[in-house]
Parts: sequence; C-alpha cells; structure tokens
Amino acid sequence: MGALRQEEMILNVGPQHPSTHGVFRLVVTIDGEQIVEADSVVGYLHRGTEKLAEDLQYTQIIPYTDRLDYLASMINNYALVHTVEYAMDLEVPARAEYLRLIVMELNRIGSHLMFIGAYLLDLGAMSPFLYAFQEREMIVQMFNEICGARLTYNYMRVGGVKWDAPPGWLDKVRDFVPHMRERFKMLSDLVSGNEIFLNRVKGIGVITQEEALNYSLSGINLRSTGFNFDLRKNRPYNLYDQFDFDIPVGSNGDCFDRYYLHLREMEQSVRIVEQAVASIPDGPVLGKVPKLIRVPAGEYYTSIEGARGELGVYIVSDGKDKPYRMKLRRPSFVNLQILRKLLIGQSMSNLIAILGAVDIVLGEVDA
Amino acid sequence: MASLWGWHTSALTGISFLGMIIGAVIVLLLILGIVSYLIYFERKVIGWMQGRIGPNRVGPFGLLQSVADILKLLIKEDVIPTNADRALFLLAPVIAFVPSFMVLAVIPFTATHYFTAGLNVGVLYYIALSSITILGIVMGGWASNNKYSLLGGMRSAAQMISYEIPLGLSLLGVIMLSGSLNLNQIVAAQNYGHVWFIIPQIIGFVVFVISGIAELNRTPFDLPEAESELVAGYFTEYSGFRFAFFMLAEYVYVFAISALATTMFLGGWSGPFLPSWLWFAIKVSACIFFLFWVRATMPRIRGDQLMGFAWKVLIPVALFNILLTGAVYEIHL
Amino acid sequence: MEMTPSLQLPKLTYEGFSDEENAELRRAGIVLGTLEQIKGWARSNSLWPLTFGLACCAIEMMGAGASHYDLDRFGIIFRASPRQSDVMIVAGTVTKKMAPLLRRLYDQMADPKWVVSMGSCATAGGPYVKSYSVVKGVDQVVPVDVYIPGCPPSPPALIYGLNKLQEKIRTEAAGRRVTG
Amino acid sequence: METQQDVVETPASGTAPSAPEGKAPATNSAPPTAERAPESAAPAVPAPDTTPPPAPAAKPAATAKPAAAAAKPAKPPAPPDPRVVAATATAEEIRASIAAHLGADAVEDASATKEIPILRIAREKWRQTVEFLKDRPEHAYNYVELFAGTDYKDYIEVVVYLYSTEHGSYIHVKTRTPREDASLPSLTPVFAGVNWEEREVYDLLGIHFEGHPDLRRIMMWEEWNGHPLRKDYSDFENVPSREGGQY
Repeated sequence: MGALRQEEMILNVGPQHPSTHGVFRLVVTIDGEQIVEADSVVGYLHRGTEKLAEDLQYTQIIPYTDRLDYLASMINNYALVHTVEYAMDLEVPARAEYLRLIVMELNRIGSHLMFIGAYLLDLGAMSPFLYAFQEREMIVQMFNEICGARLTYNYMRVGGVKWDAPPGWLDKVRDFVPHMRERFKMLSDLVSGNEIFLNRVKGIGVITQEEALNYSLSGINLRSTGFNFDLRKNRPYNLYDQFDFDIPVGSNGDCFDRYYLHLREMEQSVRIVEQAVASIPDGPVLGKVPKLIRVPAGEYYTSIEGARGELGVYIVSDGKDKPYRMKLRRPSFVNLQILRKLLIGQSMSNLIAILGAVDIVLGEVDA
Repeated sequence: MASLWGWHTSALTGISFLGMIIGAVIVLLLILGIVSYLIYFERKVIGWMQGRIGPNRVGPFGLLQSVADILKLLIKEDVIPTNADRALFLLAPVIAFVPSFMVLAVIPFTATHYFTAGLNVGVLYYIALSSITILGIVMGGWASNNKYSLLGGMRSAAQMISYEIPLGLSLLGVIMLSGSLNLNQIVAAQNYGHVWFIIPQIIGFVVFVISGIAELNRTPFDLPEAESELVAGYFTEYSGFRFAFFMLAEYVYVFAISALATTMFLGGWSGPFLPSWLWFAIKVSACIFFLFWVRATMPRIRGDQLMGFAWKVLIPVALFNILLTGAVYEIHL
Repeated sequence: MEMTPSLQLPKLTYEGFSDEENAELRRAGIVLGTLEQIKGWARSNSLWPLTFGLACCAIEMMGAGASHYDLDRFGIIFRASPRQSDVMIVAGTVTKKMAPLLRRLYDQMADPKWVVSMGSCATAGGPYVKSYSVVKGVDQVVPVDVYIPGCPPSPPALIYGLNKLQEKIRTEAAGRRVTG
Repeated sequence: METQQDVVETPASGTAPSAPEGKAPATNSAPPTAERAPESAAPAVPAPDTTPPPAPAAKPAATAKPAAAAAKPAKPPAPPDPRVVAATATAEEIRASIAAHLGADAVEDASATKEIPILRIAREKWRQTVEFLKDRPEHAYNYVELFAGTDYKDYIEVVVYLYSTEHGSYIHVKTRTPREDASLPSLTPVFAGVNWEEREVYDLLGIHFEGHPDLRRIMMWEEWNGHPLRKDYSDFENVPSREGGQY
C-alpha cells in the first residue's frame, strides 16, 4: 500500500447545531467515521442562577427554577419549594398537594413528549415531532389556564400553590386522560416497530448498571440499565405513596430502552393523574405561611424525581430570608458526563442517536 | 416538429435547429414551473400529513410561495467562503444542475414525442447522465472547505455509486421484456402487450423504487444532507442562487425519476379516454406523491446499514429478478 | 398597511426630499421603485430563520413551527445552515461565552439578513440582567430589527413579531423609513 | 416491541431499597411546633458546624426570630428532635467505624440535620474516607447524590451526599479547605460522576482538586478571571481578559 498519510479529523458539533438541542458543543476527533475522542464543552448557557439566588428571597427564586429545565418547569418549582418546606417543616394543604401532583405529572408527560418528538427528529423522522407537539400543546394550554404562562409557570409557592384550578379545569384534565391513552398507541405505532428505527437504536450506547451508578446517573438513564430507582417510590414525597403506579424498568441500557421507557413512563403518569383527579379534595390551596419566608439556619438537601432524573436542591441558610448558598443538583448535568464514554469507539452516525437518548436540557446542564 | 426528435435521421437545417432551441427552452420553462409547484406540493402534502396547513399566505392558497422563495434566492448575496476552492465552488452547482435537465430529453411526455429525443440508448443515457450530478455534489462538498460539506459529499458519492448498480439492474428486466433501450419503444411495448411492466416486473419495480429514492437522497436515504447530523450536508456553505441550483437539481430529479418510473413500469403516457399528456401527468404525480409520503413517514437509515442494504439485499434481488425474467421469457416463448 | 405592490402602483416618499423633488424622483424612479418592491415582496414572503435556539424561548419557537401554529403558512421554514437563512431569531439568553459565536454566525449569513430578538433575555438580559455571565441584550452584539417581549413570548407573539418584520421589509423596500 | 414486554415493574417495596425513615413528604412530617428551637440550640447539633455563620452578627439573627418560630415563643426548653438524636447516633457509629480503620483524626466532627447524619472529614483524609465509605460492605455508599461547595468567610466547604443503594441510607460528608490556595484531593478516581461537579466547583469557587484527570473551567472560558460563587467576587474587580471572549 505504501505510506498512505492518515490523520484524524477534529469535528466541532455545535454550539449551533440542529441536534445538540441548544448550545452544547461536542468536539469529536474522528478517524474516518470512527470517533476516537469526544470532549463536551458546556457553559454556553451558564446564567449564574446559583449566584443570583443568593440575592433573592425564596419566593423570588421560584421563577428562576422555571428556566432551568424549561421543559418541566413545574417539577423544578416543586424541587425548590419542597426543600424550603422540608427545612421549615411546613404543612401543605391537601388540595395544594393534589394540584401540585397533577401539574407535575402532566408536565412530565409534556416533557417526555418533547423528548420523543425531538429524538425522532434527530433520527430523521419529521412527523412524530409534530404529532408529539399536538398533545404537548394541549398540556401547555391547560397550564396556561391554571397559571397564566405557557412555559415558565411560577405556579408553586412555599406552602401551596398560587392559584386554585379555574372552574372546569379538572374536567379538562379528566377528559385529557382517555385522549392521551389513545394517542399512546398512535405514538408508539409511529416508529416503535419501524425496522430502520430499531436498527438505529437497538444495542447502541449501552450503559451497564455499575457504570450508571458510578457516573451518578439518575432517572431514565439509570432505570434503562435495569436498576429500579425512582424517588417517587424509593423516597416518596408529595402524595406519591398514596397512588398506584409502576416504575417501568429497562433491561439492556441501550438507546432503545431509553426511548421506550419515556413512552412507558408517560402511561404511568397518566395513571397517576387519573387517580389524583378522581380523589382531589376541596379546601385551601395555600397553607399558613409567614409573609417573609425565613429558613432556619442549617443545611438542607432534598431531591425529587424530575423528568430527567434526580433533581435536588441544597440550601445553606443562615436564618435570613435569602439563602446563603443554593446549589442545584441538575440531573442533565450529571447524566451528560457519561457521553464521552458512550461515544468513543462508535461511528459518527451513532453520535446523534446516543446524544439524543441521554436527554439533556441545556438550561439545566449549564444552570 | 418531427425534426426535433428526428435530428439524427434527417439533415440539420437552420429551421430544425431553431426548432430544437425553442423546444429546449419550452421544456426548460415548463420544468421550472413544474418544479416550483412540486416544492409547493411537497410542503402542502407533508403539512397535511402532519396536521398542519402548509403555505397559504403568499398569493391565493399560497400558490406564489415557491415563486417568492426562488426569487428571493436569486437576489440573495452569493457568499463564497474565503478558503473555498473558488473555481470548483462556482462550477459545482452547474455540474449538478445541467445533467438533471439533460436527462429529461429522453422522457416521452406525450404520444406525439414533440420534445422527446428518440435515443436508441435512452435508458443508458439517463443512467449515465444522472451519475454526473454526483460529481457536482462531491465537488461542491470538497470545494466548500467545510467538514460537514465534505462528509456530506463523501457520503453522497458512496451512496450513489452503490445504488446506481441496483437501479440499473432493476431496469434490465424491463429492457429484456421490451427488447429495446429506447424509452419510446418501451412505452409502445407496454401499449401493444396491454400490460404495464409493473406486473411482470414487480420485483424489479420494488428494487427500482428503493434505489431510486436513494439516488434522490431523499428520506430515508437522505444521509448526504441529513439536517440533524450534517447541518445541511454538501451544500452547507452555499447560499443564494447557487443553493437554489442544488435545490432545483434535486427536485428536477424527483420529477425525472418519477417520469422514468412511469415510462418504464407504468405504461408511460398510455391510457384510455384522457389525452396522453394528462395520463402522464397523473402517473407522475402519483409517483411524486409516494415519494413525499415516504418522506413524511420514515426515519433516516444509518450509513453502514445503507451500504449493507444495497450490496447484500438489493443487488442479489435485482440479479435474481433478471434470472427469473430470462427463465420465464424463455419458457413462455 | 396594505402592500400588494404587484397590483397597485405605490406612492413613494423618499427620505429627506421636498414634495416636488419627491414627485420628480417618483417619475424617474418608478420602475426601479417597483423592482425594489417586488424584491421586498419576495424577501418578506420567504423568511427562512436560522435554527438558533438558545434557551427556553427555543421551545416556544419550535412550538410556533409545530402543527398548532405552523409557521410554514407564512413561508417560514427553518434552515440549519446560516448561509441559507435570512433571519436569525435569537431565542433565549445570550451569555458572554456564546456572544462571539453568535456574532460569527451572524457574519456567516448572506445579505440581506435580519435579526429578531425573541424574549426579554435576548432583548435586555431579562431576569438574568444582574448575572455575571449574561450579555445584557443581543443588540450589543448584532443589530436587531424586531424585539419581541415576553418571557418567553408565546407563539402568537412570535408570529406577530415576524409579521412585523415582513411589514418592515416591505415598507423599507417602498423607500419609507420605519420608525418607532 | 415484544422483547420489551418483560420490563420489570416493581411495586413500591419490592426490590427497591427501603426509604430512609423520616424522609417523608412535608405533609407527613410532624407539625412545625417545637422542632425548630433544638435545631440551633440542642447540643446534638452544634450550630457552628452545620451552619457556620457568615458573619459574627449573623448568628444572633439566626436564632433570634425566624418568622415561623415567632409564633411559638413560649416554649423555651423544647425536647430534642428524635430524628436528630437518631441521626447523630448513626453519625457517631460511622465515625467510630472510620476511626477504627483510618485513624481517629479522619473525622473531625459528627452531627446531624433532621434525619441525616453529617460527618466532617479532615482535608488530608478526604479521599480515603469517601473511598472507605464506598467500599466497606457495611456502609456501601455507592451513589453520589449531591456535590456542592460553599464559600464561607474563612474557609470553603465541600459537601457530598452519599446514598447507599444497598442499605437505602444516606449520609452527608463534608470537608474544608482554606480560601487561599484552596485545594482538596479529587474524588473523581472514586466516583466518575463527580468529574464535572469538581470542575464546576473549580470554576466557580476556585478549589484545586489534586488528582483530577481533566481540571479545566467548565462554565466560563479559560481566560475568565475570578470565581463568581465566592462571596467577595465582584464584576468590576474581575474583568475578564479580552483574549478569549470579546466581552
């Protein structure tokens, strides 16, 4: 053959690239079509939320949590108020907890729909994205009715929620449940059995259980490896221990499992919503909360099951009305670390399939 | 007008040469019109399939949408990147675009063959010319001095070379049945036999459709311009009317391959009651609709699977089809 | 304002000229003026935005492109390559780390090009105006044509903003200046 | 599709590790009567450790009048929170276990917040102790939940919340480093998942992690000046150099 000069090529994927879902940059070194090194560069959306929070009262921080994981803002809201309530040992009225649970699970459905749409768009299927957005739009409009915002809700307060559900809203949710059940079948019929799709995601990007734990993965990334860990069951918060639902768990830890678990998890969320709407009590939606919220001095950490994994808030308080330090445990940020390990040795065309399945939201990665 | 397609049998005169020029210009304008409404049709059809409306604001029912798009692209700045290979960069869209029009010369649009060159090697001519476009694409990808473009161009070359073979092989069955490479005579053969070649050549047709979509770089084989992977593939760096040339070439090929499928497998312009051009238009539209339908439905295939599919599945199947056709032909006659 | 230049003869007013001069210019430049308007018509009806989602607003931008709102009605389709796009919708917070790249993408776009600043973060820093890492408004980096308020603006707001941009393109093509 | 039908669906208390007691939703916990007072007053929770006051003046403010506590001012000698007592006992147990293997000076302090045991580890023994907690089967804290750093006036503290997927228990360990030339042993060799977290703390708080495989700034670019999460950070004093970013 003689001396054929070969060299590796460095390819910058992002920060403006259609499939990085935002401003995420991936510097991959490729040898032909094979990836030999992958370096993730994040921080293009670093907005300094943690620093800003040190100058804000607890109620004022809630809108900032909306903008972290902007696909599941309700869950982010809850993560913060839950920690404050835990630190203050506040009691929340039952109706408020029910409303929180309903909006959180609806938001989980909306977020997962977005994942499915965007993931399939990455894989080249255009239509599922638009189909997924139709249902997401319904959820968003329900949120719009209950709190007046489509994306950044700022709905929860320490000790309850800001507004009670408007008249007829719960009926809408009730009607949404059977509608969503029908759409599940369609959503999974769209591509789940498609030979091309299966070939692209089966056995790709396999994570083992030990790796997953070592990399502190959480959420669907962890459950796809077969490890059953969902904070809604393992460390119940809100009212999750009163409802009947299952935690779908994968077996192979590959991209298909991660895709499929999103579908399955939505079904469980619909179940929870159905039960909650059926049994929601009447009553106030905001508990007895001091006007100025002061968290007693100390360090508190609680975590909940966000749409992308364990979402935790760590507050160091010196007893004032503002946190001395607030740290957010962002699941996307932690989950994304495993990307390098998954990519090395893969071919270029698998890059998109693997990156998409890790399911990141850049607002959360960069905070 | 007969002089237009009979140029190789009769002497070339000034009048016949003028006729040829006029005929070519008419076809060109016609195709431009068809292509711009093809794009409109695609956006509408895919929009409806996705529960959307599609363009409806520009002109009545959005009919002027493609006109606005093309006009805008023509008057947009034509960026030539500093580090690009200037000459090749400028040449590439032309090389990609010209063959796409040239292949239309052999397609019999109507029963009268006004604008059709009665080439005796029509099928070969089509396949040979359509391969030239690959050169333009690879050139454009390389000359852009952009890694995404390069990857797109390379993928395109690999894909097209692989799929040329099953495409050609799938047509062999038709040629064996009709006994001619002349597209006019292939249509005539389907007329006399009263059976479209899609029926005896169903295997060949399936192979043809799959490799035809791959030739067009359309979903699910749109790897060279995979938006989510390669930004815009080989024409990432092209803007303005050079980009428009690539786009037009792509859609002209959509029309051309549908016309070829109609001619080879669906009886061409033949059909009862309606005029022949209308029959041709209906059949071509059906083929084009199928292509758009596939685009709205399928995810993208992966590169290595794409190649494996061409070499391990399509080529053996096409060869088997030839063998079968030969055997049946021998026994039957 | 109705702008159907191909159907009606426009009445142009050139900036900085008296009425008589305007009449003179109009008589001389009527062909040119109409050509400009046709260009403006084509450009305004074929706005291809760059997919440039930065943060939360990107989701609403995608929502505007999805079935319920369908930007394709207006001939707006998203392009991934800056070379082929006409308008950059800056949807989200621009950080100091991202700003040079944003400028580079803007420079890569072919003329004529426009910028829409979507949401309060892109307009003026929004809720992150006190942050150490956020650019206080994308107009410090690139010239902005249309600002859309909201955090994030809803898809109808985005569509309204894009319609305003179309109107602006047509108005400018007709020789008038767009003012506040 | 069919292959996925065998997905395991575990009921609440199946293979899942039992939830740590007391980490219940706020509605289920005891009413907020007298628990707050011992938080800062009971000897079980040494206030200077769990909540080092940022300024000397802040301490009186902390104990004086949290608005909620003001509602119950008439019960000064409240009994200590049973959760804190239990957690402190657990913390002491673990401390003894660590002391037996790594020396008595490894753990500087053992306390608790609510139901969570807190251990403060000596800076030099930081990695060994975490490794010990991970590897010993009786502890088996194999999952990092939180990694955070906090800047106090005279030191920087790094906290790690460890969870044991086997025992279902979790623990809060921390260590301190001086603000000048802040450095700590890196935990990345023990837990791969803290790689980026340590980079973030390095970027925003300026702690140098020894033994980290790839210690670079993660949120800001390399030419950025200063560490924003430090309390004395100022936008005006820490103007970034103009080489990397233009702004």
